[in-house]
Amino acid sequence: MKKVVFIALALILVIGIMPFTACGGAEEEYKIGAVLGITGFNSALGEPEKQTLEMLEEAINDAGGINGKNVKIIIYDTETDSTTCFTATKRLIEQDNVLAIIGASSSGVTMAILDTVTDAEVPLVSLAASDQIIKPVEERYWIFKTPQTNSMVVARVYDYLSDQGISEVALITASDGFGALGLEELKDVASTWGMTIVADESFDPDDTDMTTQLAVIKGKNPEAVICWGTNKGSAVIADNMKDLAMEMPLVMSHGIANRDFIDLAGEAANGVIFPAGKLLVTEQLPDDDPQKDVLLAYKADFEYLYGEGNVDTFGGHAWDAFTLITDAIQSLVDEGKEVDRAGIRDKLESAELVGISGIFNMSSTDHLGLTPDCLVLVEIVDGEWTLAEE
Amino acid sequence: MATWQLVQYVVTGITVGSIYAIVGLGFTIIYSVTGIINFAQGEFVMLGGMTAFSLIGLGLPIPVALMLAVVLVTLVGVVFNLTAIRPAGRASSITLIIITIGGALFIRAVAGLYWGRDAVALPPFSSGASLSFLGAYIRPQSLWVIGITLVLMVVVYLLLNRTLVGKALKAAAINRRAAALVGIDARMMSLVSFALAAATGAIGGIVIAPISYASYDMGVMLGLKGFVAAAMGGLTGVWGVFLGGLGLGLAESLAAGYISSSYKDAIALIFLFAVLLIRSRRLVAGEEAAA
Amino acid sequence: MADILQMKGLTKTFGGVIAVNELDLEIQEGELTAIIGPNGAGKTTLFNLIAGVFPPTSGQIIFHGQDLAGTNDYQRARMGIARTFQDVRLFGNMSVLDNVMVGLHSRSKYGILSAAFRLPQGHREEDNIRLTAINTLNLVGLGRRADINASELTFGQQKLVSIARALATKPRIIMLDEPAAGSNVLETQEISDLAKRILEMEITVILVEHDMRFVMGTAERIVVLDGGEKIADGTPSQVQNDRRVIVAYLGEQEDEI
Amino acid sequence: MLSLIRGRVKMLAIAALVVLLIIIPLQGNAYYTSVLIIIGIHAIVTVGLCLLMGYTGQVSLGQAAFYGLGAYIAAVLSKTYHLNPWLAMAVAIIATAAFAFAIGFPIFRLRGNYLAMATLGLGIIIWILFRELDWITGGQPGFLDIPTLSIGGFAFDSDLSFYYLVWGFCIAVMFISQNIVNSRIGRAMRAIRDSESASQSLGINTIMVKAKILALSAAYAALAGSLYAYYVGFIDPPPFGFLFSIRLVAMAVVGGLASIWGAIFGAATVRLLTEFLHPFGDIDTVLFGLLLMVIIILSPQGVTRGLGDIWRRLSRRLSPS
Repeated sequence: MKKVVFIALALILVIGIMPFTACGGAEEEYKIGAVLGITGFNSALGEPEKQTLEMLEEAINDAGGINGKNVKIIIYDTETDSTTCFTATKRLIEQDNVLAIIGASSSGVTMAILDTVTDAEVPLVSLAASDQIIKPVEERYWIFKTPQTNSMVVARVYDYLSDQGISEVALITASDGFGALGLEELKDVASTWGMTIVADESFDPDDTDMTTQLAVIKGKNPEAVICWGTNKGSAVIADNMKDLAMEMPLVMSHGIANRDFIDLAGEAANGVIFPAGKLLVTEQLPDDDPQKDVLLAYKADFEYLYGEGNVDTFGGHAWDAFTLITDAIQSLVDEGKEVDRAGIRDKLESAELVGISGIFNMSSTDHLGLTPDCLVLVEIVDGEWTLAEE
Repeated sequence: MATWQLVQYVVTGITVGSIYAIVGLGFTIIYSVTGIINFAQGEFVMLGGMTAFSLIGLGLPIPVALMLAVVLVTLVGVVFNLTAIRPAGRASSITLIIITIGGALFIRAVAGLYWGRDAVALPPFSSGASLSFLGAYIRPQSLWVIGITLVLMVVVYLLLNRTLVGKALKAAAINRRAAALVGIDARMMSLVSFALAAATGAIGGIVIAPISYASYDMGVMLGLKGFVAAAMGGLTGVWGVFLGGLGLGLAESLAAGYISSSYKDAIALIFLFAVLLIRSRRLVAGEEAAA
Repeated sequence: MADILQMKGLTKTFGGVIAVNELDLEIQEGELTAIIGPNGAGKTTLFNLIAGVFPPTSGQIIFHGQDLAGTNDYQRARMGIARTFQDVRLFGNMSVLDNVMVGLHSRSKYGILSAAFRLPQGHREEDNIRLTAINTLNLVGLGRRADINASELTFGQQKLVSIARALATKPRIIMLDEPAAGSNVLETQEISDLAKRILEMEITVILVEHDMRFVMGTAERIVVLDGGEKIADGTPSQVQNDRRVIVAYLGEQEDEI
Repeated sequence: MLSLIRGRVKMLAIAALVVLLIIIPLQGNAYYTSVLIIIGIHAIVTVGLCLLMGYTGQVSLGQAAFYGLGAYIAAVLSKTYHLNPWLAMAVAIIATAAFAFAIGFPIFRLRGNYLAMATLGLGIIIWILFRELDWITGGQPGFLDIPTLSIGGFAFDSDLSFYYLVWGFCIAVMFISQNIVNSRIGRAMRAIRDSESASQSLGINTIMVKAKILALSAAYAALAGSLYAYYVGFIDPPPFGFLFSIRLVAMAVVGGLASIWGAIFGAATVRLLTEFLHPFGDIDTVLFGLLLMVIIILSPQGVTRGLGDIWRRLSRRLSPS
């Protein structure tokens, strides 16, 4: 009987703990929110994104902020769970009163907040790959993104393969959201390049062994294997292909564009080819590449803080998102306009930026603004990323 | 269907099955002595792999690091038993399930905070290319896995059936009060079973880390699979869990090879379901006898 | 009087062990029968067979002219076969009254929907259930302990509650498994009186008991089992002088020494 | 007489809770409102689990699957097949309950540890289906643009309106559950928990009762799942997986396994821990683990009961007699 009283009391307490927001009044700083998958399935993405944002926040404030006001980054972990991402986004919008939001790290989780930011009229710059996030653009008025889309990445892979005279490929994709979206695109556009998919296998990133799927593939005799997944599972695949003495080219996705993959797969990583932003091969770019200076600077800054060889393209997506938003604020300030959510959105839509993921030219019909040539093909040679010859 | 493929599926199935059997062995040891399903068993496996990696990183010679890792994880098992299992006394199976689930969450989250979220690899026990027979391939580490699993099974079997400690463990399992009368302390036996299960789990984690890497969250999936292996084996005998592990590994591998790799886990679980239901009468009788 | 229960060639084996062997036995309606025998004679197994906990290996049980084959324990309880357990098995986390009210489960029928929305049918039935349960509890003399937790009772009282609980199912026949075990002389006498009162309610009683004084003073008929077989059957005085019974009991004593 | 006063106190407390729930969202912060909506949704699932685990003594480690079934059935029917969302919700609840009822008969031949195993396996199998039947469910990338509920011309598309809808359902579910627990069925449930063989001997068809309660808990889960789908407008497999089943167990344990109203407290505690502690890393999971162990060892009746005990002891000491 007392129980109910206690529950009521406990609830009152709990509500009391919730700090009530101070609404109204001029904000002292420019607040930007971020929802990142720091734990859960996408932790390999969320961690460098978080590190990049924290680094940039400090840098911009050390340099005097924007218009004398500091920029404040508020980061919440989505646990790669759509429910948590949903409430975290509400919190950024309603309680923290942010001007814009960066995130989420992966497509599925981003989908869960599209309606929320649209209803609240807050600009969102997603760090996820899927095209669906920004299309159709009329409905995605408030949504932008910085990573290259799956269709660009897949196009790059098929371009490369058909240049090599390869037309029969086997697919092995992760059963998570990243792999599922890749698979969808790989199947949809295969015929455009005259590709025949001779095998279509999937793996659970937590599986201990994938030789069975690879044996199925081997039996179909493809000319190349395309693997779509992130570090752990992809490394097992590279390893297992060596075990089974499968000699055909192994092409992977941009999901392995970080140092951990090489550390895990070791020897087996050699020879793996994958499309990625230019960041991984910055030093090997020709000097006239317009992105080179930006890339060198980001790489140097990041590795100074977080260790040699740790820079990866996921952090780069966050760099682009942060810079796009702060540039938008800066130009609103420069033009003497009020800095608000709608203003930032309008500026984002006309943004031009030489970034990490590529050269952005946003427009009202393209909320990404990248062209496929922002991707290069990287081959792992002797445990190092090398710009692949095409 | 090419023969070499079938052989390859079977080889893979046996390798993976051995891994499941090692994980399942821990479930079986604890269950047969205490009647508890230890949902933290997968975390012992994870701790084995991660601790070994850290110790090697400290510069210890590899064999020393591996043994020390087993010892440390065994200690974790002992501490877990003393702090979480013993205070619960003779609680219902629901209570004990919840306690071990809580332990698993706790250990996993602390491991995530301490080691971070990246997967790490241990060096294989021996180098060299994979061996080929009948057109299929088997890598040296797989032979290590299968070999160590077999050795572990035999050792645990002998320990349980041929030594005084083993007899005491069995006696405590069969009848606590009678065992107490002849001077066997059931709480001590519970402690020993947790230590033993933690040790076998740690060995499992160390053996598989060169194949499938170690990460703070590997215990969830491995724990589930080991649990299924143990359940298929009937949760009592060493050889039951060995056969259960192999059965599960082969079922998964053959399902992935001949049916669909997307549904292989579902197929393996349906298999478990069938085993449970077919044997439900006997299982229920066993539970009642244990209760 | 008519037979309420007939067993024909009833056999139950567990693995290789024969617990009940080719047993033929008739229980007459309105009679108080005690089943005795040394440990392992098959008494509890017989109760479990009649109650339908498990099926016999072979043989038949006929209740009121109806073959019980294919029915299980809860169905037999609904047909009017009630029982208690040697180890009592009260619902320890429920009140004494609730324990007895559970006995009326199968004698009431309002369902989950009536319960969820407090429909009038449920109210009416619930009032009846409560009244009947209190009356039954009064019958065993524990009406004043209705509201306390069942696990707080003494062992003897728990036995009484378990009898009340079984009686609440409105049985035609009740099987009491060692009702006097663990009770003192006074309580044993109460249970003996209770058994006779149950008989007056036109409920047939079968009981298993080791306390010979209790059995001799209570039962009208005694059946002696040994090794799963019936070795004697008759009035208390007949059984007391039966050679095979004496041998069975003395033999057992020799084994124990 | 005493019980009459107790009843009054209880009614007053519930009334206070209801008033509180009505007032809370009026502070205007939509974030709190959205968190409370999620809490309400989770509380509905948790009550079902309490009925099953706490009152009937049957463990379920796959409850998230029923939650997911409700969400997916409602979403697919209302979006893909343009069924009225209310109707889709009703179908989702009935279909999920029917499925649970049917699966209850084979599954409840198992007990204790084996039952835990079977429900866990069942939950994962269903989860794999959410992931793999992508032409129906959208697979891993998710299922987008789920319509929302409306009555007449009024759409529940704001946080505030949805809040009242969810908590209306939640309170109704609490009352229904309380009534069931206090009924003939509730007695049978507790009897089964305490001794299954004795219950059978009294004429209770225990498997039938267990299957019915599983179906009821599945119906609650499906109701909550469909509310979730309509509220967020998007679903994907991760929130319906094994880890959420475990989290539901945590909610039930914190609130007290055998406590209907405690479910709200449990759901609130677990959700709020995540909301407020997760920004500091995985500390919330560390705490869940500790909470589960500590609560179940020290006070199996849950935190609310535990507090009640302390209160009773204190008041006994303070009173002059």
